[in-house]
Amino acid sequence: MHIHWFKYSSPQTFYPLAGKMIPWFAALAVLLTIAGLYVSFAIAPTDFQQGEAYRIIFVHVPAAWMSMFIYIVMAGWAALGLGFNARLSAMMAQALAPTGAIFTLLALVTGSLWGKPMWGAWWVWDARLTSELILLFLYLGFMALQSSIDDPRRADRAGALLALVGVVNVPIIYFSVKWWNTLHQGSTINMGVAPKMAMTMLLGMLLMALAFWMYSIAVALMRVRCIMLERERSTDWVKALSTGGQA
Amino acid sequence: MQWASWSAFFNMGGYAFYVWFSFGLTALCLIWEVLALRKRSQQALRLSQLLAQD
Amino acid sequence: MNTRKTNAKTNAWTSAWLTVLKRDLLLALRRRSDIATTLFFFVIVSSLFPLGIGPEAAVLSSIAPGVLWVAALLAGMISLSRLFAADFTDGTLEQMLLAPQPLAWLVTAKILAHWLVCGLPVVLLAPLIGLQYALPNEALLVLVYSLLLGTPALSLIGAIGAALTLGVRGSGLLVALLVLPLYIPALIFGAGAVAASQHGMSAQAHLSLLAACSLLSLVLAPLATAAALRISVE
Amino acid sequence: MLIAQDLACVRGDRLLFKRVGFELSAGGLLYVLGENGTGKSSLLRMLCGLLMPEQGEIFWQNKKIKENAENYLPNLTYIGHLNGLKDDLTALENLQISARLAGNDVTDKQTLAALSAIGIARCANLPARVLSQGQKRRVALAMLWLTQSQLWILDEPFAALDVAATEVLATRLGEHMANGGMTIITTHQDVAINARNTQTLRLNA
Repeated sequence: MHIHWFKYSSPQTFYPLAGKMIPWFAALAVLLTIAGLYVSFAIAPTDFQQGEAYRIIFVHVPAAWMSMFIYIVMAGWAALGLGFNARLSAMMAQALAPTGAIFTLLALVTGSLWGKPMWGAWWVWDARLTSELILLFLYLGFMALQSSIDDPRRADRAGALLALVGVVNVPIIYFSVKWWNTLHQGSTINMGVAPKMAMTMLLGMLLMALAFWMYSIAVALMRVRCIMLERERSTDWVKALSTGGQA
Repeated sequence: MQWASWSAFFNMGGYAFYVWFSFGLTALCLIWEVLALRKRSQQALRLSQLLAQD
Repeated sequence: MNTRKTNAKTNAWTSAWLTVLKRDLLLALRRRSDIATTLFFFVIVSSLFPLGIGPEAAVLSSIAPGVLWVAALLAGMISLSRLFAADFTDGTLEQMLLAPQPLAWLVTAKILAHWLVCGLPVVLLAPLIGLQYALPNEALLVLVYSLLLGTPALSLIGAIGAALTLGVRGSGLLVALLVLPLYIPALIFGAGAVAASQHGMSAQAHLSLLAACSLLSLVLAPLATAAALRISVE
Repeated sequence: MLIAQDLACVRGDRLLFKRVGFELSAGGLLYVLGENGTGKSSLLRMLCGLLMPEQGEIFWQNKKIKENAENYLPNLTYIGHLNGLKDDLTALENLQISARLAGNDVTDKQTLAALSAIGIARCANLPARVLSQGQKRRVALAMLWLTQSQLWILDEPFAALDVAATEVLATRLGEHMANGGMTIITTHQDVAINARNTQTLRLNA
């Protein structure tokens, strides 16, 4: 068990393994997206309050879920990397960050596109949007720190520590923003999630979230392969791979 | 089916811009990410190929 | 026998901690201009707002809690880069790492010194600036309380950022990017306390939450800072 | 006894050394030799626990140093290529603070004695800012007259020292080893140091 883990945690063995896994996750992502879009547009009924605009939640809510989920997973990899000095874990954390940041950005933009027809304003300081914005800052901080440290080992470990500090802070930040929000706004409009939401709506969001999840795994594996190639540039296995692959 | 016609579908009850912009932007970002990564890995391979020839 | 051993250990811990604290305070005393810079920054930032917004007392007093807290937060942040940078380049940081006492323990002395030099003066000066913003007396008092309870959290959390960006290019800007999002809870509770007292409500809940933030950072931040320093010194 | 087993060091994407190991017992002196950039300083920092080895373990009294820092660090004095002096503090203050941090509660008198042992008592009350490179180095090295630790790890201690100071330092190192101490040293100078057993470790690029 122990030996197995370390075998696959070496870049040289993980690189081809990840290569084999990517198509499967990509295919799953495509299938789930098709199913999710079908449910979102063809089956889910029109919302009697919000009309068709509510359909934005089928991207907004899954994107927001993924943005938070990816941060937690990233911190998990970071903790593993710090605890066991495992290079692969740190690379996984690094590979997840841009995807998480993209989902955060999408959650923000789609949230604001949803808010314009509903609230009449592109941006409302509602607790969820504000927390997403802060989450985006956390992602950007992580990426900026990693990219400004030249030594890969230090970059890995510093980034990992920052991710852990961030993940401890996320609930505190979320709570404080919520507190601030209830103090300053009498009533907040609850985004999309009506009290008795139709099952089909929930199904649509779940399918889209699963699709995003599979997509994230596929993309993170692609990125971790890139990181391996760039870091291990001067090793024999990458050189062999690059010349063999082109021939 | 929810929609009377294709044009009703595209019209999205008058919210076409908001709905299609959201979905379109999401699709665009995700596809761009995949393409950018593919390019990055090709570049990395090309560079190490150059290194290997030295 | 055993108690004597524990006693000796406690003494060694206290003496090393006091050494670090005294050294940093002595250094600050020999470079008084550094303290002045932070204070001056605080004063100038908070004086810019009335110039940008207009001198109307009602408007100024309604934005005062937020403005003063943000100014205090920025003043604390710009002084962060000095926290470990000099120790890193002259090698005294290595001495701290090799001291027999845990690094996290010694780090608290450094953070306390930093707070005494950069945080406390801002806390003491804040009510004067508050007067310029037409804050009533009770609100001024709450402002001082909130800063007194909250600025230690800023120094503690800031230390993590300072340690992580040690010797990194562009560390001044980077530390802002890392640390400012983490400052948000302190800002919300701190400015909220002052605003609550302005509206005739009790600031108790805000102040308690602020104290909780500081206590939590007191427990966790030195450990994280110590870990970050070990990573950065490698 | 200090034992290093199978150490490897990676900086950036370069492997500096691997399979480095040695055993150092009481009274032993270890020279670490090698060209610039072969990882001498990295090895010393590794032995102090400042740098995590990519591979391998270091034992002090048969216990891993990273799990047993509480017992290891009081027995260690490290003087790296940085002197660890604050420009705004006087030589005396600097030395005293360094010694106290390392766990030696020294008096002014003891500190002054250490400074005069290495021949810079007259600089005691000058701020470190005005001292020359050689004088700063001597202030840092004066620590060796204050410490009681058994293991000394010194990175280029003789660099920037004049002949007289070099001789004084070499004598001090000899005394340390005669009292059962151990020293690990990197140096470019050819200095004779007395020790019960002397080993050499050569790092190659």
